[in-house]
Amino acid sequence: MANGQEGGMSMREQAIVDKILEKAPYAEGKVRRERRIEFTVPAERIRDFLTLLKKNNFELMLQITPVDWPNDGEIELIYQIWSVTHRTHVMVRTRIPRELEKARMPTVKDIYPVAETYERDAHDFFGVYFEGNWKMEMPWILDDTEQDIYPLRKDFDMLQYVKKKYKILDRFDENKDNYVI
Amino acid sequence: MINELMIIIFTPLITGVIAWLLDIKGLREGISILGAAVPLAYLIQAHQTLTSQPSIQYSIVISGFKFEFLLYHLSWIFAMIAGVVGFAAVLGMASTTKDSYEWLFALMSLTGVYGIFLADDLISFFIFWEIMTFGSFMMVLKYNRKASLKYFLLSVLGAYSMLLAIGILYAKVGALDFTTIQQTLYQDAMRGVLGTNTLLSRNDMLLIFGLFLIAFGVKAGMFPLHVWAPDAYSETNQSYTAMFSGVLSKAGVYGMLVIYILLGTRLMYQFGRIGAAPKFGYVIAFLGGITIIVGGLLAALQEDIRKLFAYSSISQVGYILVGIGVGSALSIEAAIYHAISHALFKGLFFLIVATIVLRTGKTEFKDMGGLAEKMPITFAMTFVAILSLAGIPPLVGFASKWLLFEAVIHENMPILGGMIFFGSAIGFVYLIRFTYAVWFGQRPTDLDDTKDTPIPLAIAMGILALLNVVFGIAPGLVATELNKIFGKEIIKGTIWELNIGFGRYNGLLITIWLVTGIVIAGIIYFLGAKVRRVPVTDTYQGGNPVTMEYNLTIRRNFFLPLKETLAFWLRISFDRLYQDIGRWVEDLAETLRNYIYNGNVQAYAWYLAIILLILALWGV
Amino acid sequence: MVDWRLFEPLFEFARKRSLWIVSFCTGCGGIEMPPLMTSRYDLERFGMMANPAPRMADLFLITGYVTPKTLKRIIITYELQPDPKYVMAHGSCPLNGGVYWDSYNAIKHLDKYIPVDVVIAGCMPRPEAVMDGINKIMEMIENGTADSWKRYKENYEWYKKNQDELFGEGWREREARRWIPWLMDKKEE
Amino acid sequence: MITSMIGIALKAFLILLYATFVGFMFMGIIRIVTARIHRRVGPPIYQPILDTIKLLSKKSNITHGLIYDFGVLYALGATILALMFIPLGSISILRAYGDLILITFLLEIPMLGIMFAAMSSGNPWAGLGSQRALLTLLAVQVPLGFAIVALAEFYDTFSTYQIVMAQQTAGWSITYLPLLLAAVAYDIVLQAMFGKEPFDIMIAPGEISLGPMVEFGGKHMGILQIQHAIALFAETLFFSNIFLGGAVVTAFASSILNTLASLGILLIKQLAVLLIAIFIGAIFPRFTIDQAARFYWKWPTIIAAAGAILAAL
Amino acid sequence: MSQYASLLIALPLISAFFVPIIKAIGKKVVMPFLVLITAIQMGMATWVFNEVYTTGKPIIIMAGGFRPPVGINLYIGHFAALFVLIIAVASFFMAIFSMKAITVEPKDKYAMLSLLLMLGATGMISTGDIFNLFVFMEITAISAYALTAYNKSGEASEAAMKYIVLGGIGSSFFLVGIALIYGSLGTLNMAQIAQLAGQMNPTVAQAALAMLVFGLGVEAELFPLNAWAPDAYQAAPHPVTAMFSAFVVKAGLYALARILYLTHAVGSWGHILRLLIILGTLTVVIGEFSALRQTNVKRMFAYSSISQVGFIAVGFALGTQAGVSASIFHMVNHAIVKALMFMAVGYVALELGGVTLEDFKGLGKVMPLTAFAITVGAISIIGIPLFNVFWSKIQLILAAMKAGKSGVIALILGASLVEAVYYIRLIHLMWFEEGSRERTRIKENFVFGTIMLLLVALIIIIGVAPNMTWNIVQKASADIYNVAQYIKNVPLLPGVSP
Repeated sequence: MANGQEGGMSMREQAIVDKILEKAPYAEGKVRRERRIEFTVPAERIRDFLTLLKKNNFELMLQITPVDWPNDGEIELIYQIWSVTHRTHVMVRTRIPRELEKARMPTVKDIYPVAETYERDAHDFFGVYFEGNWKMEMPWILDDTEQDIYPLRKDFDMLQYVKKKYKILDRFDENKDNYVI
Repeated sequence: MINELMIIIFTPLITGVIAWLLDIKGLREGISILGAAVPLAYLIQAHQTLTSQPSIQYSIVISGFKFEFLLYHLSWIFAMIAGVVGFAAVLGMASTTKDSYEWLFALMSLTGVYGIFLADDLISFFIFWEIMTFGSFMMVLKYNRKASLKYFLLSVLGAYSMLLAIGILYAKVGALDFTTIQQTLYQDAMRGVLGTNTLLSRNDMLLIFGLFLIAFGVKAGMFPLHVWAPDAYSETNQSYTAMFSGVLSKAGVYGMLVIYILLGTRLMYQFGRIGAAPKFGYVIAFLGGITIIVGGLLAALQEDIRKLFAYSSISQVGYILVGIGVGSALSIEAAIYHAISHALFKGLFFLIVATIVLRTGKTEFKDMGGLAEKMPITFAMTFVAILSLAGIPPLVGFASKWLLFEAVIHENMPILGGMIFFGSAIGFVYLIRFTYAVWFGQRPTDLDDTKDTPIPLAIAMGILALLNVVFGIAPGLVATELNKIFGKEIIKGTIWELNIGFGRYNGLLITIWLVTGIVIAGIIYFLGAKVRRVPVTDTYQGGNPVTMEYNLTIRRNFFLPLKETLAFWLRISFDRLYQDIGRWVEDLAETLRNYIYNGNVQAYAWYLAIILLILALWGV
Repeated sequence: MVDWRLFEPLFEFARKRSLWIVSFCTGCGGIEMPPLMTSRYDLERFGMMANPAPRMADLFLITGYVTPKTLKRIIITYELQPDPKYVMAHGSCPLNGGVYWDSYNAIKHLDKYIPVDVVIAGCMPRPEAVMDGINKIMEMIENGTADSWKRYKENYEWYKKNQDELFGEGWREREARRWIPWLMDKKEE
Repeated sequence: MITSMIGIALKAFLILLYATFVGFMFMGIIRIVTARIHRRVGPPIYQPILDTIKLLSKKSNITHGLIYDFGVLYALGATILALMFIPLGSISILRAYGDLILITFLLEIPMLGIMFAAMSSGNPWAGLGSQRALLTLLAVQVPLGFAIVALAEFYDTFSTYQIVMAQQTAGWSITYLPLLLAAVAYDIVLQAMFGKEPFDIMIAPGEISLGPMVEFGGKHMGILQIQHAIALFAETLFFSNIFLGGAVVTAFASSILNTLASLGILLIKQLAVLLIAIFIGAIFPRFTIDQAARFYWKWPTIIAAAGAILAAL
Repeated sequence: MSQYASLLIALPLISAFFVPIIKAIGKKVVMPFLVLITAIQMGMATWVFNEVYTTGKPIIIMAGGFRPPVGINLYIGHFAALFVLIIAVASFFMAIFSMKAITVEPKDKYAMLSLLLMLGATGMISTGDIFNLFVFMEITAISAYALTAYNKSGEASEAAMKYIVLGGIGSSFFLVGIALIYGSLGTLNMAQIAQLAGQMNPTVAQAALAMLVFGLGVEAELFPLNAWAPDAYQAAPHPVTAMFSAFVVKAGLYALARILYLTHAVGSWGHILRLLIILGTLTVVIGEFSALRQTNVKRMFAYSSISQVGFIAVGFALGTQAGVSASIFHMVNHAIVKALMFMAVGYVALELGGVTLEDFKGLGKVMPLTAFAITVGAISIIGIPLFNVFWSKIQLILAAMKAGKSGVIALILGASLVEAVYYIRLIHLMWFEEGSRERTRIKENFVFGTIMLLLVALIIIIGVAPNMTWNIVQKASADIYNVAQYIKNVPLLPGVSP
């Protein structure tokens, strides 16, 4: 359903995608919609791909969003990058194995300096360890007690943990509709 | 027939030599303290004789020169300053000296200072000036060669320029003792007024005044020549610095007064006046004003405790120079009064620094702190000294500063008045920086076992603190002495009050009302609920818990904003200028030697030929 | 020292009419403070003034959900305040965890850890509700029932037990030392 | 002798009471006027008194050591001392010794007491606040000095009382150009001495949580409130005496009426000075410390120096 | 009785010739023999000294009984008595010092030469006849050349060669000057020259005076002519350097002053003085500056000694009585201090094997006595009040200022500032800096120690109570200054005139 107006616009994104794919054969890219592109890159090639993006004036890194796929046993890291010149938003997807000792990624701190904080965030909540980021061990948001439980993983049983931590919450087992303060 | 003046002058030197030769730990301290006490006793005893006869006189002939010594009111006051602060410093040194040669040279410099104050002719003045310089230089030599060399060179430069001035005077006037020089120059001024040509031409007077200014400016630490003071004051046995900065800088001030006594009328006739002040005086005053500002600002930016007080001592001497420069009878009396109070509180401060360095072994601000609980006596003395130096009413610092302000502003000198006001605030500023870094705040763990002052130092500090308070509450005591110099009653008023017509200050009244004020505050304080003592770490840091590992006090680089505001001015430094001159002279010497004594005979033979040529041509 | 019972009514009136708020806005209630202070609702009419230092403040406003990290700071600030001190909790989060009832990171009952005088219900009460709360606390001061600080002092062990249960023993030193290895001057390059 | 002593003590107590009360009223006025500028109702005028009573009546207080308490006491004592020197119509006690330089120094000394106490509390913000207070003092000193020099040279005397008497005959001193410049400079200096908006970097609430005051609780803060009140009264009184002509009313028969009239006139002049400070304070944002120092060393110094030089001619 | 004074000249001459015979008796005996002779010489000199100073009249000795204008006469006035004593004492000390200091083998040659050196210097000072002056100057010069080369090292021979070349030129011009004077005045006797100096025609007088000054300038180390001095001082054996700086240079200076004041009636006298002042000041300034960056301490002391000599020359060239007495006082002090310093340096070189700054580092701990001696010497040279050189410096400066030479004095004071720098560096080096290699404390020789302490005591005594020395010096300067008195004292043959 590439209509004229939308087609015209997405033609520009398609040109950007083809330009980048030329230089990065290992990646697949497609245009999601106007001003939004998506690439899937194998985990070990992520640094070269990001340097490539940086050279093609994709200036800002917006976020590193880790998504937990317990069924596939993988964590998907989405590097969201914005280019001011092209006015387009790029999502670079990579998949890494889910287990704690295997979920390791090289840091991209030197390409996009802001990545340092996002990587610490990902590490705190999802347990993805980024080598080369010296602030990895530095305590960040979570308190000491929650340091190694990586709360935002899907397999983390939040309610059970809360009951253990704040002992007084025995009323959770009641049914919710006649809940009286 | 040893005249008492000789005893006063030479006992320190003799006891110093004995102490140096004996070199027995306990005995040499006793002898040296005796050596400092005897002249003080004689001076106090001389006070009675001075009430009856105008002055005590003594003369002796050595190798063709007739040396005269005279003790009259002005020299008595300065000698008393040297006596009291010297005695306190020697007491202090009893506990801080390690080897005996320091006693020899400290007492030698004390002899030099006594000699200067009692000398009545230029040659003995110069000789004792050299003895003082050499004594104090040897005290600094052991600790740091560069600092001592800089100090020695600048003061010897001063001494030699003084010698040149003495030479010119000797050539023109023919005599050397003060009285004849004063008379001849006075007649010379009268002759000039009547229109006939004078004995000394205009540029002669300029040269003599310039040379004397350099000589006394170096010793007093005036602005362009002050670079030696911070290094010299900090690189020596700290309790000796009490004497070094308290007394020896007064020799420079006494020298400025000598300029007034000897050349005063002649310079007045030669260069005339600006407003009320004589033109040559205004030069001294202006340089003094700049010294206040430069000394004060640099003192605030220092990281080393001794350097801070060295610069502060320079800026305080700047006050005295302004007082002398303005030249009216009242301002000279105010300057001398400030000289007394400066000697007292500066001596006290350096004794305090000596205790701190002795007990903690540290001199940098960044590794000191929170000593108020550990050294209560020293802190009490510091509190008195701070109130006195910053010029807080009940103490002597304020009395002399008040007198100085009134005298200078009364001669309607707006710029000088502004500079002095700026100085009073700077005194405030760097003192609190010192107290904050050393006494208050979090104590580094290794300072927990610091003991309080040793006994001799405590006594010395006690004497000076007591004098600070007594002269503060009863300024009249000093005022009566000062009036004797000019003969007439310039500072009127009772023992508790200074009354100079356009301003009155009553020390006792202020102390009473301050005490009542504090009592009222105390009543309100004790009405409130009981007070719970809290450790240093129990403090509000945005709710974050704090432990002793945190550095809770800003000791390092306390006045960073001030450094940024003054960044432009701090680039100019006279210290680097003198260093470059020294290096340039040495390179010149090196090239000179290589060219002249280059070692081959033909060149030397050529020299002979050239000399022969000159002999023949010049028609010798 | 002196027994001031005779002047107690005057002191109570003075405490009521000059409540200094320690400006410690946790959670989403902080945004309610400006309208209270400025011209529309103007708390200054009642002599209330925002004051940064806990040493001089009396009223301690907890204006939203409280995470364990913030609770540590709240406890320390609370203990810094001099004695007749009052605590007001805004919204349902300090009451029973509110919308974050099942979140691992929000405190469920604030008054298990520090005594609370007045709680204002509402998932962020409007300024009028806060004004009503303040009137309530003024009344309590007036008739002397605002004695949360006495309760804290008397059964301090109970509060301490709850705190240590949540944070573990000696949490203050641990919290202070947690960041030291990463401080700029402490880190050996 | 004893009766005169008691007379003086009574007079002193009365002055002190009057000064504290009017001082608190001034603080109340400051808060009300600033509130009205913000189109708010503002607290009742006696609010500072209530604050002080609440602070003094605190049930538990903390201290960081002897100097922490003594500094606060010293500050209040020095302010009371300063108050006694400034001529208050015709009833001030130490009027004869009211010397320009002495009073300027006494008005700066409370800051020394407060800083001693703040520093000994060991709080980093207190240290930072005192550093800024010191630099403000340093910056303020130059224009203040020139203004005092201008005054002393214009009236050729240092005693405040003689200046007030001279102004009775020759009219207010701000009518003469040199002293007008000095008055302008001194007024800018007052802004910093009151600790009002543009130059109150030393007690910046947000940045260093009230600077030196961070560790003062309960009765210490109460004493400092009293000190601030008396200081406000004293500084405005000093300004109105030396620049706005003070008030020596001899028109009425009985002395009590005279004193009341002169106090009234003085009150009006003090209020005028206070309102200027409040209006400037309410409008300006806060300077950083080196901006404040550079500002003080540039414009007010030039104005005051011009005044001093003109006065000296 | 006064005839025995001629023994002062005769004794060293005869004993010099006896030396080979003594060597034949036993090699070990030569050095003690030298010490004995110098001891006797010292005894005689002290006897002559108090003889002259008690009676107040100079001793005149007529060689061979002939009256002065015909025969040669020795005129031992106040100045000569004083300086003969200084020469004798100095050579006695140096003889003791050379007992241990001289290691190069032909010791008897050394003894003979040092005796000749002493003889020449005594002769120059006490002669009354300018040709005789030339003869004695030649004796001193030649023995000085030989002694400089005594160490047989390459450096010593090169220094000696320089000294010979320059000394030779100088003395030859001196001879030409004497010939000119003799040609025009017909007499060689100094007193007669003084009488007749007025009648010489100005140009000849000018030329003669120029030659004389030039010739003596080399010996008296004025600025450009003293190029040989630093190398000679450094290369000569240590006791010889001490003798050089103590009295050999002084003899040259005395001769220069004596001739200057004799011919003061000459028209162009003022020019000569101005030239001498310029040369003297240049000597001081260049001497000080070149010593600043020296690493060899002995050479540093040589430069400092040259500059002090320049200062004395300026004193003489002032032309006033005060100037002359001040410079003589300075000569006495300088002789004492320099003898002490060079002896100490020599002793350090002996013990530690070298005189570079490196060896002097931490000397205070290794040889405290010598270090103390050098420190006192250095401090007194800088001009610190309680020591002897200070008094003469003050006198010289005031005399110069009285004569209106403030510019010159400013330069000289600047130079002495520079001198203070390198002496203080040396003091600091000795006492407060640690030597690189660890050295144990050396047990110092007792005899040398006593000599050094004696000289140090002398320095401090003159420093503290200079009155006695000042009176002696005043009499000595009168002897040189008022020529009329000098002429009266010499019994001239009436009627004998060219």
